[in-house]
Amino acid sequence: MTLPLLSVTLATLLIGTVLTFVAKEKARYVALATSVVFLLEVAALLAAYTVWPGPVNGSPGYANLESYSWIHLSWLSINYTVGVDGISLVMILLTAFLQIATVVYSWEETKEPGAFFGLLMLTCLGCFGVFIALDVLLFFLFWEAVLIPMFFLIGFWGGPRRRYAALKFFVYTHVASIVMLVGLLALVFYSGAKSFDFSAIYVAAHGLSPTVQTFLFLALFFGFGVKFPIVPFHTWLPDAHVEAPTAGSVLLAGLLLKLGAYGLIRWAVEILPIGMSHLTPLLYVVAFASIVWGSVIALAQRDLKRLIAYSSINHMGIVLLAIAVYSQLGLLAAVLLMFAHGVVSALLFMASGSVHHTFGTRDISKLGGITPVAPILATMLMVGSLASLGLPALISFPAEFTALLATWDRLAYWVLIPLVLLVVTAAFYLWMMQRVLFGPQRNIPEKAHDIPWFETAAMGILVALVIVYGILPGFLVNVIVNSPVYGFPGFP
Amino acid sequence: MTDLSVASFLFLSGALLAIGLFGILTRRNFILLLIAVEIAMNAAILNFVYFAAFAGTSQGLSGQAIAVVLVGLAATEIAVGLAIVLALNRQRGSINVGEATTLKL
Amino acid sequence: MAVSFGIVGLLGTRLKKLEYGGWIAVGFAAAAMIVGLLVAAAEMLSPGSYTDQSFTWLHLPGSPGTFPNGFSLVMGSLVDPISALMLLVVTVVGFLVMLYSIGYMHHDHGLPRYYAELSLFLAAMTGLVIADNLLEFFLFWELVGVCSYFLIGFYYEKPSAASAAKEAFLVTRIGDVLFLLGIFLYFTVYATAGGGAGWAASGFKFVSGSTPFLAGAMGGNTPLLTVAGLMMLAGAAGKSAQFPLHAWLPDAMEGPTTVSALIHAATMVAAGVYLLVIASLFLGFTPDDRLAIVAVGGFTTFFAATMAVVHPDIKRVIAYSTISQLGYMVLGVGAGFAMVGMYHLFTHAFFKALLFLAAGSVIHAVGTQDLFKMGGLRKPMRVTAIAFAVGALSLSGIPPFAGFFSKDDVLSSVYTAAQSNPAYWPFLILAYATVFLTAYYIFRAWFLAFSGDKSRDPTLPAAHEGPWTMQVPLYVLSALAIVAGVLPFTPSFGSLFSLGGATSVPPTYGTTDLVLSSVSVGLGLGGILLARALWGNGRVYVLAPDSALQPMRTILLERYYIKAGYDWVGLRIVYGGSRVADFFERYVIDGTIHGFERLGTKLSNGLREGQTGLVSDYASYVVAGVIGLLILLLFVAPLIIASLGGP
Amino acid sequence: MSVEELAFLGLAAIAVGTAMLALLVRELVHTILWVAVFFVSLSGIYFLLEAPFLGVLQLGVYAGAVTILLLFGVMVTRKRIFSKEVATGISPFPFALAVVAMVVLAVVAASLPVPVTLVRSYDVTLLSTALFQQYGAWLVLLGMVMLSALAGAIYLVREGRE
Amino acid sequence: MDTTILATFTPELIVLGAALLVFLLDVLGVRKLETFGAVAVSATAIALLAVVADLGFAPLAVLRTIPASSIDLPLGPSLYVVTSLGLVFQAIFLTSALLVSLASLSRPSDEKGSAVFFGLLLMATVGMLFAAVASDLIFLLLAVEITGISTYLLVGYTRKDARSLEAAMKFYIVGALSSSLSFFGASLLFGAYGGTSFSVLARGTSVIGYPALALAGYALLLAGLGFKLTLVPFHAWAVDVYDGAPDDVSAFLAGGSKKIGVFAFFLLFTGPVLLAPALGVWCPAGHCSTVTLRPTLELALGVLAVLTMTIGNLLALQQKEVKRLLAYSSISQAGYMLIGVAVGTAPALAGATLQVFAHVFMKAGAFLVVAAVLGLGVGPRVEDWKGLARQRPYLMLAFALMLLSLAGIPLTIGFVSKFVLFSAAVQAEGWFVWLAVAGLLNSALSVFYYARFLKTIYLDSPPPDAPAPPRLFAPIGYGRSAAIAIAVVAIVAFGIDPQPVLSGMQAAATHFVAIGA
Repeated sequence: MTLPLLSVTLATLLIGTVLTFVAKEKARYVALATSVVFLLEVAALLAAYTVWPGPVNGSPGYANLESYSWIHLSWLSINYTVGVDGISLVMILLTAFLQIATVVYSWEETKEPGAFFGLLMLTCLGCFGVFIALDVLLFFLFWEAVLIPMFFLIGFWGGPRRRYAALKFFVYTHVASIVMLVGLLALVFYSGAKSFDFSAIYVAAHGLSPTVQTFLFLALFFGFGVKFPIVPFHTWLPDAHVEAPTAGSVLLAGLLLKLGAYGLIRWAVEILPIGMSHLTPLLYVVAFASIVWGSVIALAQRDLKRLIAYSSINHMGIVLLAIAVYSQLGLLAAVLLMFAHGVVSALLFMASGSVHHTFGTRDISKLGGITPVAPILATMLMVGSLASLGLPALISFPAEFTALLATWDRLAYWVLIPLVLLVVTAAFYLWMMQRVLFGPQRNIPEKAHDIPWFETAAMGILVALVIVYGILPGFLVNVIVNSPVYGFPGFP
Repeated sequence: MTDLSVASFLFLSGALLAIGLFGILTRRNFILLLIAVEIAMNAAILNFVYFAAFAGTSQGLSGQAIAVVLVGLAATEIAVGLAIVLALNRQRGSINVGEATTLKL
Repeated sequence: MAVSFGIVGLLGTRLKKLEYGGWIAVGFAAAAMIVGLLVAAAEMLSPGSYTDQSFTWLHLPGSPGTFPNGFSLVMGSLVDPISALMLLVVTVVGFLVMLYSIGYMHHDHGLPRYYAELSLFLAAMTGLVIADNLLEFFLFWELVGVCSYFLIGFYYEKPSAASAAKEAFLVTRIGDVLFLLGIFLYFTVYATAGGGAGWAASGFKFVSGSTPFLAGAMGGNTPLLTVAGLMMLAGAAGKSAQFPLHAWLPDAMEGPTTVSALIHAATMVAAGVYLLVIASLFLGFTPDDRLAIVAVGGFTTFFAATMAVVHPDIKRVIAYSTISQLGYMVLGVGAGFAMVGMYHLFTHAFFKALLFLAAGSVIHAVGTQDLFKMGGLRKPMRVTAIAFAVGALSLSGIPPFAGFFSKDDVLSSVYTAAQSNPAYWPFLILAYATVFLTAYYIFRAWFLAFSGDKSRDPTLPAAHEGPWTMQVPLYVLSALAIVAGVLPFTPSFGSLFSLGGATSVPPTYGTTDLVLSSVSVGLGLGGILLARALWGNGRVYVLAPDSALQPMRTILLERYYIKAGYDWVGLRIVYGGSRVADFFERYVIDGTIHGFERLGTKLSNGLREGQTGLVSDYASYVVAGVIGLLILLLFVAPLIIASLGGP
Repeated sequence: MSVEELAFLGLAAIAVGTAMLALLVRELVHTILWVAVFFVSLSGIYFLLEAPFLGVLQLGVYAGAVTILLLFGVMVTRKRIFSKEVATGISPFPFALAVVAMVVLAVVAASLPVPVTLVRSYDVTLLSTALFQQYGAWLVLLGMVMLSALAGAIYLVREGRE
Repeated sequence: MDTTILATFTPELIVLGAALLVFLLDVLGVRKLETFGAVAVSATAIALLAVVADLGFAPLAVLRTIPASSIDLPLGPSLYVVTSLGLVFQAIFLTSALLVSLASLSRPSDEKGSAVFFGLLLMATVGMLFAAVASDLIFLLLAVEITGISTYLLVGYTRKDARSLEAAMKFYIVGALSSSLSFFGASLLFGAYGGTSFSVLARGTSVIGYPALALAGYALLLAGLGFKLTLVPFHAWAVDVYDGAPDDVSAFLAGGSKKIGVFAFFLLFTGPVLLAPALGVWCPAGHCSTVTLRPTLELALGVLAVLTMTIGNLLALQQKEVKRLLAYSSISQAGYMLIGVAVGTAPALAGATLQVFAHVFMKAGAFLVVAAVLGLGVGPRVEDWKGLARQRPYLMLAFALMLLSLAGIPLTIGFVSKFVLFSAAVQAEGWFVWLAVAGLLNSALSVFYYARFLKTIYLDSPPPDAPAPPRLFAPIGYGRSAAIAIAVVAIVAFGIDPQPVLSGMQAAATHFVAIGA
């Protein structure tokens, strides 16, 4: 590995972010250029990623590994360690796509464009960092770094109750990060690793007693779970989504929720499988609760964004379920679904954002028959909804199918819960489409017209992803399963 | 000089400290507060003196030395206190601490 | 193959918003039909073979765990006699409907969308037919569902259409979900069993080489397999509108008539039966399953027919008849003769498409669907009247029309099955009763529409025949509705019905048991005669308002209140429950959070009250702290530490 | 009961009594008189403990200087020297607390049952040697305290003329 | 006196000399603030360099006055001892003094009493420096008293300002009460051990052989010194004093002088006392148990830490005035530092030291910004700061960084210090993990009000009819700008790479703990 590709990419994003902040009115060009370069770099990463290097000294090896000492004391050693495996690569790919899409979507943002695009970039930078960090402190640093730009995005560019939402978001997720941090610290010190390096912790954690593992896993689960979000710690999500500007919602739903799932897989499941096995019933209960609650509440929503937000809770519940069953198939499904949900929810939030500023409201009960006025927008919303309800040949289907199959494999008839809720999910999406897209036209403003080119382009990117990866999920699967965790000894 | 027990002195100094605290808590006149602080301080000095007498060997000397230093310190504190009293009196025409409560909550 | 045609068709129509956009779609459909015919012909030449081509869609390497041989999902095409047969039906009917649409739809707006969706619909159906594994089958199955959703909701500005589309999707979705569960159940049984390395490694394949994939493992009779079979039935019931998931189909008439024709004849509803056939051939049903299938089919047959008896809407009558006829097909499969079901599907496809297209002609001409407003259309619309009559005769099972052969076959197969299991008898009786009803209601419709001298509603426009594009399909389909019944008698075509040994077709097509055939024909003729007696020659039989039959009529018109019941459950239970949950969310969960927030505020303000500004108070906190510390260090701490086991 | 004990008890009683009186009487001038008596009684106890230097120091610094200082303070801040302390509302909390403090300290003191007897005393020479050599640093620090106090206090009480 | 002693006290002497010089110049009739300021800045800077040199910073080896061989010696009868941790604290104290005097250069140059201001500031610093080398309880308390007396007067130095005087009065009364408590406690310890030197205390052999005396003594010392450190419930003065004091003095109080309490706690409760043996048998209410000092004190420290953090944060939650908000936050920060004391291991001490170090920049910096903003005519309430970021983007960026650092957001020194501190608590295992949890939850709680403040500054817009502050766009002065800039650079630079300071503190803390043993 001659070129430190990950650091170079990180540097690209960092420089791009700074330039974006400085560029003021020209920020969007800088942001777009950075995003494109980022995507190319990710492509290079993917191209270079053929096989993971194999276990190193009993710890899972990761590709593109870079490690430099950062803080080194006798009792703790913190490094700048980055590396990727298939799971993180897929998430990075998602980051790159969503970054481009959000930048394009926000093309004509006029309120403080420099800051706006800069914060968008910063969020993506943080997410990228989370996905490549293989050191507790580095991980936590990026994790928190996502928080602040999102806080400002919601708080400054958001809807009428933005301040409340921003605070709620910040505090909720911050409390969760803190519990997570305690868990990670305890993991480091109880395992005797002393090093904050992932591999060192991974190796050392084998020596932990099951009880300790269980408690640690519990702490981590709560910490990551709030980001997921799991019922009943989910109420920050609808508020944050509803009040955030569209680009913010997109990143929130598309990337931030994935951070929780990714963190759980990387820092809890991989390291503490025994602790997890002791808590599996809890995970199941929480997952089922999220699935049921998300769907059922979504049915009662009248705000388009709220509806999508609750459906996110439902989908992330399925992700949790797939992780909880702890099998190759489940983990594959979880990651696939994370990617799928990232793309689909981004598409849906963009569409609902466009609905809002084209028709002046997001209230489903006030909208009606927008299809003839804005056929492109209607198509986008329709594709998003259909993908979200798990239609085959669209991206969610392979993920949901494998997730359900994995659940069946482990839990047998309990799979009926997510299955039944699939119907409910279909119900609220269909109901929404019927009200919003079809039927007689209601409350259509005089000057309403179809969405501008950049919104079309942004959503077009996502629709393309939805369809292409829906038809050919094999590419993603090959990358995902090419990860150390799938080769762990004894992994079912 | 052999019949006095440490407990009796402790009783005395404890009582004096308590009286000092009582004064600080319940009096409102700044000068009374100063006096209350002095009483408490004297309780500490008394402790050093008699513990020095009980301690034996060269350690005891330090106790008396401390007492000497503390007497000086207490006097200095009174002086500073009086300076504040005077400034306060000039400012407000009152040295009642109960009336100086503009900074609160 | 045909999939790609469909997709290209989709693109083509999207590109050109001109009149001839439709023609592009028709062209592709024609191409698909030709390919379908070629495939079928090829299959006839080398009967009973499997041609399987597939590529891996998604693959997990093996590991010592649940899937020692790895886990794969594949996509591929399997051409075997049944799929060839089905392909034939789908592409031919599809092409004809597409052609018909050119004339029928020419005045509608949104035509590009229409042709695109129709093409996709056909493509999805074709894909479903040639799928070589259960997952791919499911994939296209869903796609068929969503296309039907779009097409039923084609007139999306009509709230009823949008609502019907939603309903269709939702109800079939329930079936789909159960179907998915069925897949999982079968997966449990076959994951590592069967040919190759088991289903997990080879991706739900139907066949392995030249034999059915699960041939070795099939034939079990465990509760698990029974449940799995029932789930297949549930899936099929959703798509094929069998009781109790039938409610969506009559409402699906909100779509254009052409769409109805396609859905009812060749695509969507056929998919359900096709699933049952596939399942019965490749997965195997247990005896209990078969009884359940027969029960559902038999009951639905009769149940749907009763509703058709009173309905005033021409399309709804045909729609109920579809449900009823699908019941026959299901009956056939359930009786253990999968190919009999296919046979009826085959013939039904033609005469039902014919009926719909003919009805479409009528609607096109008079602009209403209310039978009681029509009348006397026989004269201005001779072709249509004849075509409708051919379809009706075929439906009624009158020889020599196609329906006679296949329906007779169904009846005799159930009869055969009943010999060994008396539990089949009630359903056989229901099936026979339905023959009578069928003939009655379809001819009631014919007489109402075509007999008499003139329209009962004078405001209707003067009727006329449609353009040639509408007539040609009628001719072709009429011909097929007549000859389709005997086609399987020809050796080459018949080979499509003889799937390598697992044929399960009674030796002759409806000709063995003369008694059974006579009864059914007799019942059919009786029905026709009753219809003529009541409605013939422009007469209208009106039920007296105080008639004892009036409540029954209401029940039938209200479809036994089943839809109302569903709506009630959906609105009151599900939606109501969700409102309650939402209330809980807002006021209990969020309320708790707000409560904490308020508590924090209260605490904060309360504590700040202590910051009185009075220095004596501050001193008193200090003293209180000292006292607390003294107590803690002198009395409490030693106790705590001692209780924790010393220092 | 020896003479020393009797003397101690008497002095202690005077000290406690005068301390309380000083804080409780209404007239500030009386307060200062009682405080002076209090200082003197403590000085007596120091003599009793054979710490004559401290006894003298106590007399000089406290009974002398500090008392004068306080009197001066009273004079400056009062228009009439003999004016009564205004009874201000005393909140029950500090009062209760003060009582509790007394009780707790009494309990603590009472729970020290071991009578340790007095061993020896020191003469002034030894003390001053120690004070200026071994513990000289304390005095240096005390000097700095006084420096600060001096500089600050002078500035604070100086009438601003500039 | 022999010169080695003088050499040992080089930094103290430099600062003391500067203070004397300032007073002398004042007496000589010099009235220019810049002169006094220059003396103060240069003296603290030079002293800082000397301390850093003594810590073994190679490039400054020439300035070294204390040989490495005489640092971190075992405890002896001497009244003072130079430890490397003490030197670190000296550096911290000097840094805060330097920042404040630098910023004070920008005070109005015709201000009265500038000599007293700088002189007392330097004297307070002298006290702090002495406290950092204490090896004797009385020495320590006297040094604290120097700082105390100086700061009481500093708070009241704007003698015409009623608020300032009121603050001084409160500060004085509670301070005098606390020092009498401290001395009473010290006297009890003296009685228990027969001496006040730390070596005597560390031996832990009681003369009277009775644990209650020592425990009571420590309880009183906790209270007396807890006052300095603004521990709850000895905190109430702090808010009023920080509020009423002149702005730069608030910065010094919060950023500098309270830290003396931290080091005093280090000395009393971690170093010497750390391994003090069992004190004897104590039978309250008939339950006899062997009393060991350290665990007993840990409990008290832990309780105080949790109380301080929680109540400090809760108090801040609804606070509407900027200075008081920062004051409350300062109280809660003291709680974090106390965690380090309670845990008492070398890593924990290092963490607490880093937290103290961080706090200088965060809190002193924040108060300096507040001083600058109030100087511009902006009101003292949080709501007066609405949308200020638009008018003063750079100043507010600095302020935001300080608040984020206080809240413990990554890439700031506040994050690193808390991270290390809590890591150390977790690393010590046992019930200290709960301290870490409490600390972390509190830092989450604190995010509430920091975030709200940031929101006000950045997201809110001022009411349209509000009059603009008179000098909104006026420059804030070079000295103040420089001080704020230093604070910001330190916050970010050490936030990104804390290794240099952290490893030094770690080594120092390790030595420190070893001395106690």
